[in-house]
Amino acid sequence: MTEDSLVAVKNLVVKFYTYAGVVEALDGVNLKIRPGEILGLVGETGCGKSVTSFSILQLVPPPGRIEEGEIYLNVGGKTLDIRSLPKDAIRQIRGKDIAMIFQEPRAYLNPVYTVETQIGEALLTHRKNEFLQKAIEALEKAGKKSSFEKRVYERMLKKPKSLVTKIMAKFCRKKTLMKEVHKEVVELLRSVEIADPERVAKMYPFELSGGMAQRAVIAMALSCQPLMLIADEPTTNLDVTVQAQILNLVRELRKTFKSSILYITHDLGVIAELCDRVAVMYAGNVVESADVYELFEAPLHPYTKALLESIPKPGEEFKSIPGTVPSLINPPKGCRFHDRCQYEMDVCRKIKPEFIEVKKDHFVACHLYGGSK
Amino acid sequence: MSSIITIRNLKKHYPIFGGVFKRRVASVKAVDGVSLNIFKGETFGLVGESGCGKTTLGKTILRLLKPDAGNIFFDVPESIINEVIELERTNPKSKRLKLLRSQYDIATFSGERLLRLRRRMQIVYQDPTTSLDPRMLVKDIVAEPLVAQGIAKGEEARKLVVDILKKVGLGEQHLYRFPHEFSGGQRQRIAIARALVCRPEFVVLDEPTSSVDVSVRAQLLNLFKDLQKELNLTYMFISHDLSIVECISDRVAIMYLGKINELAPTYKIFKNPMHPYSQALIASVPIPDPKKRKERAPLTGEVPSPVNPPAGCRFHPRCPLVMDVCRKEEPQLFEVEKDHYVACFAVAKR
Amino acid sequence: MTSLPAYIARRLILLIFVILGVSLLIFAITTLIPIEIRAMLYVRNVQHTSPQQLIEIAKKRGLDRPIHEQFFAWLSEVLQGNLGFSKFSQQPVADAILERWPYTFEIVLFAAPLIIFIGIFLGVQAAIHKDGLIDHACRVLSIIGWSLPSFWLGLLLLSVFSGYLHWVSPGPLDTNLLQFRNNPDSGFVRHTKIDLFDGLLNGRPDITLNVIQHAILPVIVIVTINVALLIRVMRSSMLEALNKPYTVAARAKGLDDKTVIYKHARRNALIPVVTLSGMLVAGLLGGLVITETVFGFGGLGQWAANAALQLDVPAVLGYALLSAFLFVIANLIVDILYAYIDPRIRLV
Amino acid sequence: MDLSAKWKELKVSWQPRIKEWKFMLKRIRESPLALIGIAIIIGFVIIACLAPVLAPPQAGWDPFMLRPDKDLAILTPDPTPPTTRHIFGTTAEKFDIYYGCIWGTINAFRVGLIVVAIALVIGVVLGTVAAYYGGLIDEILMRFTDIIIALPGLVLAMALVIAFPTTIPLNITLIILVVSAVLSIYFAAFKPQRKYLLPNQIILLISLFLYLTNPIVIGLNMSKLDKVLISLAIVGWPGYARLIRGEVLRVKNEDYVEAAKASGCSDLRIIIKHILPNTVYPLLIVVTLDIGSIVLTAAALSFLGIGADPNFADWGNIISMSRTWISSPELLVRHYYTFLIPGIFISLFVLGWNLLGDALRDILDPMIRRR
Repeated sequence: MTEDSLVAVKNLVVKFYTYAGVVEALDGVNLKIRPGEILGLVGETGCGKSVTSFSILQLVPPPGRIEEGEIYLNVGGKTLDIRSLPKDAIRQIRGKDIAMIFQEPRAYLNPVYTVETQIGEALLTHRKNEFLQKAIEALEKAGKKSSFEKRVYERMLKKPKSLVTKIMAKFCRKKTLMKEVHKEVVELLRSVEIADPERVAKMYPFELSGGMAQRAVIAMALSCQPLMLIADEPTTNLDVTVQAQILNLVRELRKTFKSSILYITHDLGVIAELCDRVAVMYAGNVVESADVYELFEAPLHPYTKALLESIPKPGEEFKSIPGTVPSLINPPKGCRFHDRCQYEMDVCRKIKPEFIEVKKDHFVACHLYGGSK
Repeated sequence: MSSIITIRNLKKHYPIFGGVFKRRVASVKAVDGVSLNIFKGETFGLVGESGCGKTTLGKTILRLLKPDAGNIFFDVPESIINEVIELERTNPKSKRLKLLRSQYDIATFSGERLLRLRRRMQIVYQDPTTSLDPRMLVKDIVAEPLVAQGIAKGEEARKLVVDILKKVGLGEQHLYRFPHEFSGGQRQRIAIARALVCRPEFVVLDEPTSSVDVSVRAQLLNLFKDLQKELNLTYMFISHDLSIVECISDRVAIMYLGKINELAPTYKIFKNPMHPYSQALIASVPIPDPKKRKERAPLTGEVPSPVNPPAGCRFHPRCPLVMDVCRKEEPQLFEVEKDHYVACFAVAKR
Repeated sequence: MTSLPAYIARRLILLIFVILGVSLLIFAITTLIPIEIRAMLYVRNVQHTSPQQLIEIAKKRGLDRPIHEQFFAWLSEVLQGNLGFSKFSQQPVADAILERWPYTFEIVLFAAPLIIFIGIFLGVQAAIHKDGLIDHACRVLSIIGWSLPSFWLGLLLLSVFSGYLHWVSPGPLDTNLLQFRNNPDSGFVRHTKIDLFDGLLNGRPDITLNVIQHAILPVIVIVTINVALLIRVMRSSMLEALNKPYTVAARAKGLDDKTVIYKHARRNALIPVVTLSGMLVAGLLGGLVITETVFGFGGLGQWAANAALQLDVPAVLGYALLSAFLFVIANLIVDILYAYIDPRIRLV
Repeated sequence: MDLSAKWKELKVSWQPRIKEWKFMLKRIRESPLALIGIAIIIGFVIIACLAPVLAPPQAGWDPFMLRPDKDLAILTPDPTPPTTRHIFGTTAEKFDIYYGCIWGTINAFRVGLIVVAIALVIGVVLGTVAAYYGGLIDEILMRFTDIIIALPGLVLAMALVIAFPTTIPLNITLIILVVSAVLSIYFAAFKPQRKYLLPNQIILLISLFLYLTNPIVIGLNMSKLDKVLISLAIVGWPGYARLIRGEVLRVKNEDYVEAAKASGCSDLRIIIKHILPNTVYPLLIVVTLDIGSIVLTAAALSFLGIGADPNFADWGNIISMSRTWISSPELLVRHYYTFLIPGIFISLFVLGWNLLGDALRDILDPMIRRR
């Protein structure tokens, strides 16, 4: 299962230890993202979509904890088990192999630094040597062959860990390096279709509109050409017209950057517009995953069916799912959807259905399709 | 059909203070000259992107905000409305106009008279977590309008409360609980019960479903429809979600930067949007069917600030059909076909 | 929609207003005192003056005039730089203040930076190690420090270190050094009037060291009592910043913990702490009244306490005016720092 | 409605609130610091209650007035170290320190609670009015608090204590005049029914006439302790006014307040029913912390010799007697008992409130509450 995928999540269990009780946020989530595809992760508020994405980067906020499960990343022919990696190695993955964009871009940008500083930071974290090289070349071209600046850069390339280098770096103004970074930042901003990149680079987050800020965050995420981009409801708080712009941009960028995208949303419309495959989540489980055409055409899981039916259609009666989303402190036993399900059977109340492949590439967790084996 | 709400040229500007002495330096023109009427018993959809002033418009009609200019008539005979409009045009300083306005125009009301109006028009807010007082029990929350307006109290109020709670799908067992003990959908039902307990005729629904989940949303929408039939309500349904508005409203107005761009019966506006903004807006809505996937050129740019809206037609900097006249003059709403109003020079030229 | 100069201008206007208000308030308070008592200030030998004479003196001095006339008379004097005459210290108020501020300054010079640095450092550490050992230790110690009466802590330290261990004598300097400094023949020039610096300028580092030695105990008292609040505020504001989405975004970029904590979270967390530090430093003056009294430091606080006990109206007025003025200055500095830290103020 | 039904209704309607409090108590029980704080406070309450038993006052004397032990007075002018007769020793004036510490506990509670109560009432009323109506009222009030806050609290309290005359002339006609003037503005501007306006106007005119011709003035005698209480309240209220103002401004913009307006609630009802209950938690925290810090300031005033009367049973007073030995620390060491024990009393008292307040801050934090 892991061979053809870029990222594979297996049986992930995450719990939040709050004062009110233990929230069983993820209850054995299975997910895989293939290279180059857009996987839509759809579900209602609190179903664990975001927690899943934060788990992949090991960024589950306290009081949350990953209890069980494996997360594999296939990179450069190697398979990495993210959960067992040391902290430093995970940091190398964050932003470089897997980058992330968020629901409220302005809140996810630090209010006291300019756009340029924040994008530049990502560049200098993962592509420092590349820029040092560029800066040295630029200095050589300018004829400053033996300047202090150049020597500092060379030391930073060769002995980045030595104390002397660090002290020298502190005292050097690193003008050329910053100029190189600035060039790249402007280039990145231009690639996300920001009209006036030079000006925007110097702006603070609060000066940007929502759409502009989201573009800046996308530029930041793409700065190291990640293998995978996690997009956590990136257009939810944007207006429809701006959402359409961002969706177009994401489509374009996929063509140029060839990253896979894990696109998290609660909007089935966006899923239908953008994604190749869909995974549906309910109350901490992935209940169904399939090709987008197949899922919309022939959904198998009762929840998916009900969800698709609850999309309002003009001239028709509104169809709703009875009951409410269960609390994840003491969630229902067995299948978590059973008390709202019209096909509820005895077994559903007792045993949690397995997530199995019913047709080719179509997975369901439901006792109706033999999930109890 | 007679209208229950008629507003004429309504304006609401929020001041911005600045400078050394905190003087008014500018204003956010949230609602800037809106005229419309809402018919008895209909659901009037108000659509627009964030910051276009749709919520402000709703709250100003309810007089939760004081308008800066314009008239608001609530259940006033048409002859009087016409007389006021005529007088305002011909003789704006006449005593008769003053008298009529102080008697009928709720834009001028205050104090006791406004209070009496409160039981006839109500509002349901977007987010029930913030619109229900966290330190009050459900019974007190729902009974509040009754007690505050002296309609009923004690046992009598309790009966009315239970009655309305049952109507919104809750029951007596929920009386002695705090709002935070409920799920989002149930909380919104409590808010609806509060709005309806004094049996209003007109209710503003301010994005009532945007804070609840898709699976619960339909339950609420059905509840709105049922209650409308049962209690003879008129709704003003404010939303940014066009797919819901399309399903629930009888007529729809599309707002952009404090102005109404297009107003028409729902089927007309969604089948045949005329204003370039309406066209772009409707085209931008993602369709939940992968087979209908299509490449489309989205609208460029973003909504300008309502502090300094563009001169002329406010949409002109983003409009694909922009002409010279759009930059200078403001287009007025006119009837293109029966009941279909558009404010656009390009449409007018056609 | 306010530009930075306009913002600062507005603050300045408000601050002038505050100073005026403070003087009016203090003046109003003094008018509560019966005029015959206020008249005692102008009498050399109180025992031999009858109440009638006192009232006459009061009338002569204009103490029975309407309050606003008295106030404006006093204000116009102040604007000319004349703060009045302090009866109990037998010198003009301005001179008395000038003579005593160096002692106060010496304490504040050590105490204020210590409070701010310790407060920020421990606050950040407590936040990073939330619910850990450091957090709990910081919390318990700071609450205890906060609960101690400053005079009691002072008396304890004084009795242990001066009375029992004889490490240091009370007062700003050892007695022999004080005599040496005050002796005009010793060749000791008081360039700055601040012994801390004068000792160095005169080539007598022993005096400077002695000053520091004498300042240690009062500084310990002040830091112990004031640092708690700063730690608590820094901790909670740091915790808030660490939970903000932008910190998550910084981690998601692959930054290391140090950069996330010190570059991204701390800078934002400092914003409320800057305000508090300004208030604390300005408010130190109040704390110094007690501490200086206990340690016999002879600074402004001790002087003001004695003036208050002797009902010396011009002196108390002058002191109140000075502290309000310092408060205002501290506020202004805070505003400018604010603008430096937070671009939202600088650019809006 | 018969009584039992009413009682049942009352019980049912309070049940959810009791559930909330139980949740809070559970959180307090889980916090060791809060428990220690509560234990200390309860300890002091017990001492205060049992004061007549622990340190029986002599018949015919005000129990709060310290009495010199006449048997010792002749022997030496110095304080007496602890003996079986005076277990904490005596001060130089031969006041029994044990007796002062026990009865000082009552005084500490009195100072803390009364000052906080006065400051709180003033602060809540003015802060709420300022924030709710905004505009000029707000501006004036906030500038006034600016002025008071610009002065170090202790300095201002010192100035006030000294300046307050022993007898305050209270001009009753002026008070009636001001109150009726304020009320008439309120009736004219905010109240929909104006039926109270006329009688109020008549009172206003009568009091104005009396004020100009024949004002009624009564002298209010104040003890030194009263002066301290009033001064501390004057110093303290702006803090509360600001806190309340901030809270009210926050709550005022909540949707539920607007919803209450839409329901037809009057301003007064909105303030009392919706705004104030939602500002209670932050207030509770600050009040708890302030009881401690006010006792500290009062003790500091006593230490400087401008607090309660010198023979009043007050912790700060007893310590203030050791001010004489400051310049000769050897004497301080010899007479350590005169300040050590009362100081422990003060510190523990303040520590109790601070521990409780600090724990409450965590417990009542809206971020963690209920989630």
